[in-house]
Amino acid sequence: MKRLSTLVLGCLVLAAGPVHAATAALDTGNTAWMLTSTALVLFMTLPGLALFYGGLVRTRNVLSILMQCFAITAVVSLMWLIGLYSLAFTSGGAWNALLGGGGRILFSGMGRATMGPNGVPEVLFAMYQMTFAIITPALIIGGYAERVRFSSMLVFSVLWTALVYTPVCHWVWGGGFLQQKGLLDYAGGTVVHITAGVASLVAALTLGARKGFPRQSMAPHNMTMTVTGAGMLWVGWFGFNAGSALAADGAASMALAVTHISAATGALTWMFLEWWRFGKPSVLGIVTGMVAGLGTITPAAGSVGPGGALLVGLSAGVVCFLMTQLIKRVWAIDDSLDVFPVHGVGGVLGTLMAGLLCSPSLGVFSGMGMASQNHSIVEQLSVQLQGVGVTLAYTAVITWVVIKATSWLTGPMRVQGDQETEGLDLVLHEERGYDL
Amino acid sequence: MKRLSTLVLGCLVLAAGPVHAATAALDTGNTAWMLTSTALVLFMTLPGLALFYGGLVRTRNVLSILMQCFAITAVVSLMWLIGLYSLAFTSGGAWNALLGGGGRILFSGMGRATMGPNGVPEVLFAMYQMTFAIITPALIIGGYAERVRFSSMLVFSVLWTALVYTPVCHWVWGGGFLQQKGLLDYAGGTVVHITAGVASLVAALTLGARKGFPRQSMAPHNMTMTVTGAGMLWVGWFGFNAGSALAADGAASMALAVTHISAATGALTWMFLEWWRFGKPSVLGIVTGMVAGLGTITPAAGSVGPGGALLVGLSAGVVCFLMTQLIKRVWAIDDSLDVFPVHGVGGVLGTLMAGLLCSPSLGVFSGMGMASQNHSIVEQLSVQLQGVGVTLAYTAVITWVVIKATSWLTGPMRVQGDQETEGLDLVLHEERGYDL
Amino acid sequence: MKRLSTLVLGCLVLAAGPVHAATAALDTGNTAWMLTSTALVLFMTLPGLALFYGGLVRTRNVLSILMQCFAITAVVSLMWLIGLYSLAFTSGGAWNALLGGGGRILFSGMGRATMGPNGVPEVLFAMYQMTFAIITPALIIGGYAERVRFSSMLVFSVLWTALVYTPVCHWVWGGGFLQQKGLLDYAGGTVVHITAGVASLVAALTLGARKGFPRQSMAPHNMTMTVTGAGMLWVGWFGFNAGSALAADGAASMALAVTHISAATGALTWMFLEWWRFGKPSVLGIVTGMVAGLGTITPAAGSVGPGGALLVGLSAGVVCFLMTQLIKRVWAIDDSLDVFPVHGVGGVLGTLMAGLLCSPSLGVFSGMGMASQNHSIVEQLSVQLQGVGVTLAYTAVITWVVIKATSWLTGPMRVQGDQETEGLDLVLHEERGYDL
Amino acid sequence: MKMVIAIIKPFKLDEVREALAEVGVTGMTVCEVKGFGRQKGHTELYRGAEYVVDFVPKVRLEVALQATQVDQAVEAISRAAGTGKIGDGKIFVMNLEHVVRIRTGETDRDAL
Amino acid sequence: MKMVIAIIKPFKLDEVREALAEVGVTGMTVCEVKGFGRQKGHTELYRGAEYVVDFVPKVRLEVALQATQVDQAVEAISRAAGTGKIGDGKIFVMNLEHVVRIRTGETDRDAL
Amino acid sequence: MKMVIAIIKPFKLDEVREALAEVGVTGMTVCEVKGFGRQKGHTELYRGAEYVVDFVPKVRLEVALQATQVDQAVEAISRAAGTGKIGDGKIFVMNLEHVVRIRTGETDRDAL
Ligand SMILES: Nc1ncnc2c1ncn2[C@@H]1O[C@H](COP(=O)(O)OP(=O)(O)O)[C@@H](O)[C@H]1O
Ligand SMILES: Nc1ncnc2c1ncn2[C@@H]1O[C@H](COP(=O)(O)OP(=O)(O)O)[C@@H](O)[C@H]1O
Ligand SMILES: Nc1ncnc2c1ncn2[C@@H]1O[C@H](COP(=O)(O)OP(=O)(O)O)[C@@H](O)[C@H]1O
Repeated sequence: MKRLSTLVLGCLVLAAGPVHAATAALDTGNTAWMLTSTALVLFMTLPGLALFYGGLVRTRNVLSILMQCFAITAVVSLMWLIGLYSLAFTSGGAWNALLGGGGRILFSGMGRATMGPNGVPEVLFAMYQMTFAIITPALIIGGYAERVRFSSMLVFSVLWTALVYTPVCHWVWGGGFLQQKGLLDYAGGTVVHITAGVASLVAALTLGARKGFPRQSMAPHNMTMTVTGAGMLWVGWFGFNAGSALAADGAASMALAVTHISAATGALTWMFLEWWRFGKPSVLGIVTGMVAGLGTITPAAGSVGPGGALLVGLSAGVVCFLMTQLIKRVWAIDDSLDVFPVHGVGGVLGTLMAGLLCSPSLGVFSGMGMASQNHSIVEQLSVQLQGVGVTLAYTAVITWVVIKATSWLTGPMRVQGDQETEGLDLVLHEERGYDL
Repeated sequence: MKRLSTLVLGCLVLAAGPVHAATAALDTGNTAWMLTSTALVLFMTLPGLALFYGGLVRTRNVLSILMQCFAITAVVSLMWLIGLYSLAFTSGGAWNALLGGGGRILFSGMGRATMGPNGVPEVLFAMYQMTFAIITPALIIGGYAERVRFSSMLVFSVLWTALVYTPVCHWVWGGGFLQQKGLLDYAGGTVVHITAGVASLVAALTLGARKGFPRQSMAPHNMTMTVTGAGMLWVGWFGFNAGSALAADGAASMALAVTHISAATGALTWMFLEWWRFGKPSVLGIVTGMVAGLGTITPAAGSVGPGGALLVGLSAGVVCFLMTQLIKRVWAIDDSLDVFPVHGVGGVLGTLMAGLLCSPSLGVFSGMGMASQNHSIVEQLSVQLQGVGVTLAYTAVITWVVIKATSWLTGPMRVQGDQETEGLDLVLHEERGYDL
Repeated sequence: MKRLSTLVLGCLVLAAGPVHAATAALDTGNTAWMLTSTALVLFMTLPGLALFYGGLVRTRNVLSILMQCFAITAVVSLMWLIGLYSLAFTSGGAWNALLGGGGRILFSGMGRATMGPNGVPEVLFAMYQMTFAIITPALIIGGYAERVRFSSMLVFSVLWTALVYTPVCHWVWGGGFLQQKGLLDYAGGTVVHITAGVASLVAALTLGARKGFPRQSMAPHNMTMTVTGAGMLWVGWFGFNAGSALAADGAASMALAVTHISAATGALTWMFLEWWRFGKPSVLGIVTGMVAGLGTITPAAGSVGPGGALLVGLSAGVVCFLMTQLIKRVWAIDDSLDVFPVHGVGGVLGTLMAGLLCSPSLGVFSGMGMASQNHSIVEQLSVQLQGVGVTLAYTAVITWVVIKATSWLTGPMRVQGDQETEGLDLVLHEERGYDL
Repeated sequence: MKMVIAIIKPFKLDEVREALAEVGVTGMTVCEVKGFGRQKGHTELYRGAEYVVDFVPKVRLEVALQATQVDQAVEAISRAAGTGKIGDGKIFVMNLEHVVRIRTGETDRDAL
Repeated sequence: MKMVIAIIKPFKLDEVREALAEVGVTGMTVCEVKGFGRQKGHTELYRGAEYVVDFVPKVRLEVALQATQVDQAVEAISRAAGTGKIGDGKIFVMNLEHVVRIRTGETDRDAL
Repeated sequence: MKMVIAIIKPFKLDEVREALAEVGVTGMTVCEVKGFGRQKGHTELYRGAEYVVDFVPKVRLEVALQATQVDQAVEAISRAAGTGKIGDGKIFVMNLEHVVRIRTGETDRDAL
């Protein structure tokens, strides 16, 4: 519900909603915050996520992760410019429930003076959204880390962003059918986290586990790098969630507050669970809990209050902790960097909790109210469930198709056994991470 | 004197002062800058300070430092939400000179529309202040680094933040007796740096020196990490000091300028001193001088002009350099990462210099004027001295009590001898920093 | 053309141009963005560029690079305060075409209330410009890396910033003759990139190649550090280019968009060239292409549209790639970190393309229009050519003179052979980067 | 007793360890080294320039064992470490006069 | 002359060095290695999953000395490095035929 | 056959390698080590405090060769590694009983 605007051929039309009206006059304050938020969300991917993921793999694959993050950033940026922004955020006319139109191909018709929502130039709105389109396929890297061929990864990311991210984004934020139903997804529980989490799981299942998994320990080669990335993610997430207000106002401020609270609660929850269960609290545990808290609050950041954020963070810590164990240990699926249990499950959880904790009548856990179309919590929850269900199913199917298509286009997505043992850095990029 | 507002049950009342009046209307520009500043100050702790400190310890303890920074961030955030913000920044009624009240427990009564100072939503003001409450106990880590038990550290930080940070914060910024006297402490010379520095010294004395100190070299294991953190501190400090204007205006701009000038001067001063004294300028020296310059300008950032900032930076470099040597070499106190000589001494120095260099009649070294209640420099200086003295004494006593209480609750704060030799990372967290 | 203001003794006078008028009233939104941009550009140097360069050298010299970046930041900051800002940005009276005056020595006459352009306090404008003056000599480090004496480096940087950077800055942005002619250089194609690139080349030629060059491989010792720095540069560059609008408006937003597009295109271009030419795409390649794209768009960021940015990024990738090979392999010049082929050549290319792609009549590649004084593209291009030519020639000559002067003042700029083999970190700073 | 030193390709370490375990050798000490020999390192790219890296990362195994185990052990290492490609490495056998297990003070045979 | 090679726990290095100095040995060369033996590494946590790490960080000392010093040196190392717990390490003694000090060209006894 | 072990200053590695190549030795294995000896490490500054670092980074070369090559090799190493300053390092010669080239199974002389 945050982004109410469907952009029709360069002129902005409100699809629904009371919070942010499109205004013609520039608001320098809102624009300043959106410029900053765009920088912050890019910072989440480069170097944030790159370091977070890079530290978790083994030395011989660290550069492959960094390379994948950089290449995805570059290629998705161009695709967004060329057509995806237009497909996501303009009106698709008769097909608008499913996909946007071609009015903004190559950002055409957007000048310096073209205004988007809240007195923010539309080109800035488009760039801000670009950073979301970048980080989503970058998150998926975690599922196939340490064994994917670079060329296949590139083709996969291109297809996936076009065929999964862009339509879902339109459905939820660009005026599509989920937005019309009143789905509450402030900053991307469905659009970003569920899609990335599910895609990662499908990729992990299709490509198969890393050689030696799960017998052999594949410990992070550089936890200091991972923690550095984690800190950057926390900070950058303020741009992600508070930036989703598309304004520098009370909504942004509250989103920042609940984001931070959920991150802190998720971190502590995971830490204490690990401490209690395994006897020692680990750094990897606390930062994973933090990311779980952040991912889970994302769809709810505009709906819940500080009290609700405590509950969101707590649930994130508990549920994602259990799911990680279930998937890695019980089911022995090598979703290598735990994208599904953390982001996918967090996204589902957060989207559902948003529908519950938005209710303004929960005392200290009260939230900001339902989407205007939905009058009761039950109605809102059912919309949330639909949003989750549709996104899960669509992503699972299309991701599988995209993987098949990629294999057909580029040959097997996975490197050969020897190459995997030798490490992607040397084999694919002829470089080594460190020469200390 | 920067934050003039005492918040009484959700409605804002001016305690004193002309600069920032609380306004009902949202100012998106000020809000944009406060959103950014909040991100910047969080960035100072995570990953800034974590890296700065982490690089300085030996390899086997690097993760323990990062873990401590993360855990403090998470736990203090929740405490701030639950009650500390309320105790620090609302009116305590009859006890207001000493402590705030309970009106904002769990951020109750703060909605998106509740305004704080300068057209900035109050919830954002509360979050911005939270980042200060986070970094202060995180600074103390430096005093007991490489030998503290994690559980004790956690209990200590919780108690200390509640019993030392929160009251001092109320005294100086929340309408307490030091603010009423007109103490000039723009961004935390007393509240942050003196409290952290003194606590660190007390902790170092109580816990005792690291095994092998001072005979054995305990060189930084990764200076590149320390320098990375130092760079982040410098940048983040703009949010710390210029953000303390609580607005995007000339005061913020001037605070940014003097902050930068003092950092640069402190860095050069330390570098040249070391060069002259030991024959070679070191990277550790230049970044330590920079931090000294930043810590020292902090209380004075709203009071001095660019000329005054040169003097502040110069004194910071000279005095903190000498104090470091005095404490480490002469007195052989193992305040391991030099928190007292850099932050504590810098905080004292800066608070006093703020009282001097605020004078508008010093020619090129003129400042922004005394707090309105004080008419002469002598009066202002005496207020500054009282502020310093009270903070020093209170912190020293209560920190000692908190350490005793912690030992009583958790057992000895210090790990056993073997564990210290083996390193906290493996012993306490079952992880290793690097596996390159 | 971005900065139209010449500041005469504290009161702001427009030199030319329609875009930004100096206004008396504070604009908090613009100020918020300029505060942020100042932080972002400082972040580019510390730790951004420091890490980017630091990772590229051999282990034994990593600290020397970090030290140089820190020391340059500190010393240039003080020089800017003391006199260089005044010389660059105030009116020089009769000599104004060549150099500014002394009205702002020690930032005199600038209070919190003194306004600069667009409702931004002048002191903030001065600080923002300071960050540009810092990064320019820091870029030059790449030319003489791994062999320069620290003391000589310091003297060189001081002289060079005063004698090269400051005048060129005045010519282009401070009301000097190139600005009067209508040179389009939005954020520093001539002022920053050409000057740094040429100086680096001259330094590389004068000091001679590193021992063992080009026979011996001098591979980056820590590519993860370089990639981290590269990500920070990308993010920080938003402050560099979008900040150069000196406002949070449509111009800033568009500058951000074209900056990002050019970076992405440059990165992909270099990656595919390398892939096609050498069989494997490397991480070093993709980040170098990104920096080339960023450097090249810099002068054009206010002149070209999204379509134009694609062309700029593409040319940057191709031309800088070829030039790197030409200089390193064919001419065997040890411009160690490729400052000239990337920044120098990129600056020339971008300044010329700005003159072409500013044309509003190129269809999808249309730009923002010529500088007002120039009526045709041919005229504009001739101005751009003059700007490039003058900057190239002036920088080459004066840099050579500065190097000679430095050698005369400090003794040879280069360390002795043994010292070079042992590494600058131990020899000059008595420290080692890592002790893992 | 003998000291067997083997220089092998790093990614063969696990297989060699298992092969040695099969012939009854469970203790060993391993060190990361750089090898110079006929095998040249990979070609490194540096912004479009190519360099041949003349060292190759290798792993050095040090295994103390009884003289009677040597042939088996050498055989096991050879089998597990071999790829048939240049750079597979070398095995060196030296005489070992005396061994002490620090924990117990046991010596020679008992210490292995 | 003999070459004494000791594999010890890393945090015992300082004590061993001092113990050796007391019996008159001041030169040595030290290398970080990974040990495989009876002692298993710690259990690593990875997001709630546990793994046993099968190598243990050790330090390898190489000390050249005269044959007459061997017993004392072995004794000193044993004493200083011992904790009585599994994984304390091993000492190997090998024959050393010839030594040269590069700086002076001195050989054998004089070179030590 | 003999095993020649040399401890040298790190920045002399390239020169030593070339000197050995000249006398016909092309294979070797190299390891980064810490040396303790007469040469003390540099003085480290730590925020104004000074510490003497008591280890010095060295490089350890391991070269297997035929007995007849030993003198030449020792000579070559000495020449190339010498600076005449303290800490130039040492050369140790030990007996080598047996060598196997893993790739081919060749042994002894042929394996070198
Ligand atoms: N004479 C030698 N002394 C010590 N180590 C050697 C010697 N020759 C080769 N090595 C080691 O064995 C490794 C493999 O040798 P190389 O000549 O590359 O291939 P191959 O094992 O197939 O003959 C080298 O990298 C080096 O570590
Ligand atoms: N046969 C062997 N050859 C070489 N090194 C060995 C051998 N056995 C043990 N080691 C080394 O000694 C270390 C300690 O051995 P371990 O069996 O764990 O305990 P302990 O020393 O108490 O017997 C090992 O980690 C390994 O480095
Ligand atoms: N007895 C020894 N056993 C093993 N290595 C030694 C011994 N003595 C010296 N070394 C090695 O040789 C290096 C150089 O020795 P040192 O005494 O510093 O100078 P020099 O080689 O000039 O005598 C030492 O750093 C150490 O690595």
